[in-house]
Amino acid sequence: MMPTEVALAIILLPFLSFAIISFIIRPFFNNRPQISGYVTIASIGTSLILSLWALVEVVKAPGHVLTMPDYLWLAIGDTSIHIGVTVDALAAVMLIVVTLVSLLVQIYSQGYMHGDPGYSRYFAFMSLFTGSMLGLVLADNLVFLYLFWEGVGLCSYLLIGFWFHKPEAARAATKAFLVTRLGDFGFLAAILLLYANTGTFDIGELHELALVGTLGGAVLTWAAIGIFSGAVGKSAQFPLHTWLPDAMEGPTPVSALIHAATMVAAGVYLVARMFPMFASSTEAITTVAIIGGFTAIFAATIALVMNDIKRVLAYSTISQLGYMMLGLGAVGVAVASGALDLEHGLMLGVAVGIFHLFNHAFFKALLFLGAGSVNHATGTFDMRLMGGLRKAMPWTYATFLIASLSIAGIWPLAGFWSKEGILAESFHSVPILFALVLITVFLTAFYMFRVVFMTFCGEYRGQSQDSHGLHESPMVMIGPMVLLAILAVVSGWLPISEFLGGESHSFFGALASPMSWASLVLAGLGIFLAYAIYSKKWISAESLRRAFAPIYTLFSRKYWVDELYENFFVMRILIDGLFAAFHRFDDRVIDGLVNGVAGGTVAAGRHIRRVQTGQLQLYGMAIFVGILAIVAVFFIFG
Amino acid sequence: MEIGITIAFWVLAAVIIGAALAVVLLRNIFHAAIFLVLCFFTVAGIFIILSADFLAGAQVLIYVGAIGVLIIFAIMLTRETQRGNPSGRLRLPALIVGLLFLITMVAVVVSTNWNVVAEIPEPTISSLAQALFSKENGFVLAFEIAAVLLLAAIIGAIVLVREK
Amino acid sequence: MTVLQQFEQWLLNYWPSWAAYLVPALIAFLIIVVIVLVGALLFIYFERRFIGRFQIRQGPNRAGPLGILQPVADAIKVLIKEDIVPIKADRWVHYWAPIIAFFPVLMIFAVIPWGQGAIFADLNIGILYVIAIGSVAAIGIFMAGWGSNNKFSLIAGMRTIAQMISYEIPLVLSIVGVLIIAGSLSMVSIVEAQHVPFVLLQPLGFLIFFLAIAAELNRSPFDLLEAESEIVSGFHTEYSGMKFALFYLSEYAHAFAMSAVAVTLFFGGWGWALLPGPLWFFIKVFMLFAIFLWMRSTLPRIRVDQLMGFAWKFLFPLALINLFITAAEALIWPGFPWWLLFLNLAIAALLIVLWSGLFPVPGEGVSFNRYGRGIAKGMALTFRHLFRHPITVQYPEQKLTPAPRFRGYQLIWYEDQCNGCRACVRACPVSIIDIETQKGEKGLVVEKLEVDFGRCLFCGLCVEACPVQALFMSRDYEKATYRRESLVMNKEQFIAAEKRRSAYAYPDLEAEMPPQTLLAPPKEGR
Amino acid sequence: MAVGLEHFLILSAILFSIGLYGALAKRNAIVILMSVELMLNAVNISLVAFWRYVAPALMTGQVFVIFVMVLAAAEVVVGLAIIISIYRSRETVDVEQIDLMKW
Repeated sequence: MMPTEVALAIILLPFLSFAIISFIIRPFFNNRPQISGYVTIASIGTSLILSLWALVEVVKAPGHVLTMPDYLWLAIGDTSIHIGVTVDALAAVMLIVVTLVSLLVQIYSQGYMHGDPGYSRYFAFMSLFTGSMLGLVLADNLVFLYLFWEGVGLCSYLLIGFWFHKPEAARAATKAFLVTRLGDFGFLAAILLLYANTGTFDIGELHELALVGTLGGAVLTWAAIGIFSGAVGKSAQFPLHTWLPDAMEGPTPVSALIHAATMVAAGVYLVARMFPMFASSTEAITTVAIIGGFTAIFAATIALVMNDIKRVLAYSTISQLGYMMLGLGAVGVAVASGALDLEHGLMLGVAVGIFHLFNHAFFKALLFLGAGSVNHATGTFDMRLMGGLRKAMPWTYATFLIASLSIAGIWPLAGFWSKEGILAESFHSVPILFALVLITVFLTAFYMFRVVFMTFCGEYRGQSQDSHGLHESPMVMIGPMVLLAILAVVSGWLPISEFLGGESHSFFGALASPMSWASLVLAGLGIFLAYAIYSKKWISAESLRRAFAPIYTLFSRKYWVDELYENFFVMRILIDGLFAAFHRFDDRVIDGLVNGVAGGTVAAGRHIRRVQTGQLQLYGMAIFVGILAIVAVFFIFG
Repeated sequence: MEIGITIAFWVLAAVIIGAALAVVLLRNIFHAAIFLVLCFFTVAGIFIILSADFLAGAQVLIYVGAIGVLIIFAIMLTRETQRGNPSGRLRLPALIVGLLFLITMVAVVVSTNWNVVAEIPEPTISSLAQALFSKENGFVLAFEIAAVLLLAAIIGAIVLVREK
Repeated sequence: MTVLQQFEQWLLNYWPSWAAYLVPALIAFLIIVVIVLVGALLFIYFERRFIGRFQIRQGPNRAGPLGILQPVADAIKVLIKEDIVPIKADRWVHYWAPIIAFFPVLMIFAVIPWGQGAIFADLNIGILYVIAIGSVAAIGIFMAGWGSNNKFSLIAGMRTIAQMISYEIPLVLSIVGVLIIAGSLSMVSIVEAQHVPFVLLQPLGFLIFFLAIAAELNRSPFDLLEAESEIVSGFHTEYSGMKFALFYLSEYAHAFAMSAVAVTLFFGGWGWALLPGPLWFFIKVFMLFAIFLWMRSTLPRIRVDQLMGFAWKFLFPLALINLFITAAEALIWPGFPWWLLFLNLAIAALLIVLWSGLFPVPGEGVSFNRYGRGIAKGMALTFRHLFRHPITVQYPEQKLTPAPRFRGYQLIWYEDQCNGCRACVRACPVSIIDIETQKGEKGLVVEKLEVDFGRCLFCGLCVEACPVQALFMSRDYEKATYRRESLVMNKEQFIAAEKRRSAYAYPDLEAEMPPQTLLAPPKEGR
Repeated sequence: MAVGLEHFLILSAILFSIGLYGALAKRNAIVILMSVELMLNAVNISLVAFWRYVAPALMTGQVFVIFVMVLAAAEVVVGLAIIISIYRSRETVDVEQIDLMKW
């Protein structure tokens, strides 16, 4: 039986490495920064081993849950907050994903960040991020979870703004932080609301209360929506998605780890963790489904017209996260409407969502690392300046192609299995969203292969002399990419969904269902179209662009959402409206009050001074008037 | 005897009020001063009606004999007499305050019922001396302090007015 | 129970109460007014004659037997005179001043006990009443000074008030001395308490009281302010006629009142031996007044600042000391035995001698013997004058003969001697002689002679110029006429005139002239 | 009808008000002093009236009147001294011109 200390160790090791790097290496051994790299990789590696041990324990454990005693963290008055760790199937899977991807990214980063002045600072932040991600996954009560939730947000800020001397990076970091904070506000409100009503932060107790029904009705709905808003903020769903494309300013491994696999998935994990609550309130779960579905197609359309590889990948991530939310939402709707029995339905929903998250983590990380190595070679991310890299970078091309196929959802690869699961579930419960998502399958395939063909096929369109300057990335970068490629293929076959409680599917049986055939056809169509436009150039992209000019501008301007937020919300409402009002209020009322009092006293002084005329008789009269007043008072009041 | 007192009271009251008004209203200061003396004299008469004979004597001696003369001296020494006795800016408000005060006082006087003792007091001098100088409840200390006060006032006045 | 009250009780059972109360009061008031007026007139007459006697002269003896009607004559004279009121004067103040000056004096008499039970109102604050009323007079004087719109009378008024106020304090303190002994303020009880006249028990007190009264009344040594010798007669300069009479009367009435009070306080009031009470009272009052007259006729006037100095530096401290001594005696010998008078007399004498030492006359350093005895000798001298035969000449009846060669009023002309030579006409410097002659048988006959004595210089040149000794100066000196024309004498009047020749220009006539009594040099040894 | 306590009190009230008016309205300092004297006399009348009608046994009423008189005398002395010294330095006793105590 695994002792609790081990679980806590998984969390603390990365923190330990962070401490070592920032307190010892950075100040003293700054001339040899590689050490911080090795320390980080060592700590995360041990965490990976421990998580594997935990996975084995969970598989053996009855009901797949390891219950751990929790410690009292702090007690104020009658409220007491306990720190506890729950390792159940969901947590175990997430542990594996986080530690594995993080390890690979750290190895990759050694090559990518080589020679960067902030090298040890980079690794310090990376270990801090991994530690808080692990903490988030293992936390068993909301406050503890919220603590790491904020830690993760902080690290994303630090890493996006890693090259803080670049103004866009700094601005992107702040934007990311602020937008996620907006979501976190909802999440905090939800936690407090729950605590106010139930008096506990423990997730387990909350689930029982939700299922039993004591916690229900408006309170539950609002709490769920609050938690979902946190998820929307962190996983860049529709209203709060604008920060993710800008977050690409950070180093590419950061994007790979944080903005592809782990942090953005935290939102989906949160919804999965709180799934019983969501499932017991129909309004909340339908919101989740709708937001998920819409975001999927919305992001996909924008990805079509992006010219920067990382922007395309960013939008594709948003779209895939939309898929996961839709997966969870669809099953939740079914459970809420009673189509599925409660106990089985909960497990199924989590399985569907998390299985896609699991697969997506690997191939999306791979895609980002591929983009990173392309940038490493060409020095730019703009696809229009690339082309014909197939010959120069064969390994990168191969891994990139596998990942694209997997994300498009081609049969044997991982993408197909999890996406097919989501499609099946959404078909049953939310048919409208199913249609949207179906289109998205086609779009996903199209924009992924647009990227593949623009960067790797055709001639090199870059400025630097001729193609011979290009060279394959070093082994330390290619290694993790190959590993990820293998995982991208294999992860589909692993019995994750059964482990998580979903239904299993046979290897070849899947082909039997018409659903899978529809998605495969759509995917193939998408690939062929991309091949036609960008590789063979049978249809020139230009003519298409002119034909669908209005739609093209709509997509390329990202539905003017950024403008809407920046100009309208921030400038008009916040700055000109609210803050201006605050300014005016402060200026006129408060300053006015203070100055008014001063001015008033001075004026009063000036007037009262006139009473002192130096006329004795006036003073005498005042005395007698006073006496009269007193007597009058006595008379009146008896 | 009773009628005599009543008549005397009304006559004296009329004279007092007339004299007081004259003091306040007359243009010529000297006339005002004379009427003031007349007023003091009639107040002494009132004291007699109230059978406080020692006080009547004292009143005449102090007010008419000393204060009246002093005021007339002051009038002589300050050549303001040409400008007479103008009234200042506060004429109307002063009138109002005065009237209000009168009304209040009269109201108070009329409204409270005094427990009047009807007995006629016998000659006052011995009992007054008793009150002033007797050891137990006498005002000896107050009397001495009054003496010192007068001394201080006199010396002060002399110092103030002495030609340098 | 005063007589008045008995009368009132008696009347009560006949008339209604208010009448019974009012009528006696009126009657008593009238009596007092009569007494005061008669008293004042007597005082005036008495003063005129007595001062005369002190100055070895007759004093008024023309109006009525022994001049008794002289004050009446004065009164009538004053009443007849025109009552002048200065134009710019303050009419009301001018008019009311004498009345306010006189009234308090009259009111003092209300409390003076003329005899046993003969007192207008026996107030139990008698003496305080007197003092209070006394101080009211000051206001009247002020009004007089101010009302007459005359700078001098205003200043005189203020000085009089200053004097009266200064002397009021010693007056009051001396009275307090008496009160300590008497133990009551009521005049009647004071008189009854005087088993020994307080003047003996309180000699110093009396002296201070007397001097204070003298000053209060503006009399004798302290009457500088309206003395005859001053330029302006004090605050009643602008007064004439009736108002002046009132002032004059109030002055003497005040003297009468104050001496009456003095008698009550110090000389045991009414009654002593055989004579009836009130008679004694009057005798004592006159005696006291005589002392005033005595002081007036001997002592010179005191300057105002010395006057003030005397009051504040001499009388006031002495009065305080006297008060202190009396209080001490009251504590030691409450009964005030009669032999105390020797002790008090000794103390008084000692104090006066010592205290006067404090008053050095600038430069000489006074000592009591020089001034104290000086005053005493002066007083003794004037006392002796009383017993000397008055030297006044009863003028028109008893003429005085001028010097032998006296150039008298009327020229004496002998018609038979005169030869009409007109030598005198030419000699007269002012040519006042007019002679017209007619041819007669033996020479010129003076037909018309006119001499205008209105312009005559009495130089005597005409007499010297007359070759035939027809002209002589006369010994007469009073030839007043009512009209100027009568000053011109014609021939018939010269002839008819009585010829009482003077020895001017004729030395040989001197022998037959009667001895000179007008302005004659004093005979040795008078 | 017989003269009661109220009569005297009302008389003193009237006198006091007249004095008050004089003190407050008049411009000549001496007249102000006179008015103050009037007010003090009014107080004396009421004190004696109270003594006569309310507490003849206790002599405090009269003692108070004596002290008021003493005070009045002292006040007049000092008041006039001040007025005369002001007159000497400023040639005026007009209260409205004597207002150095102004702010």
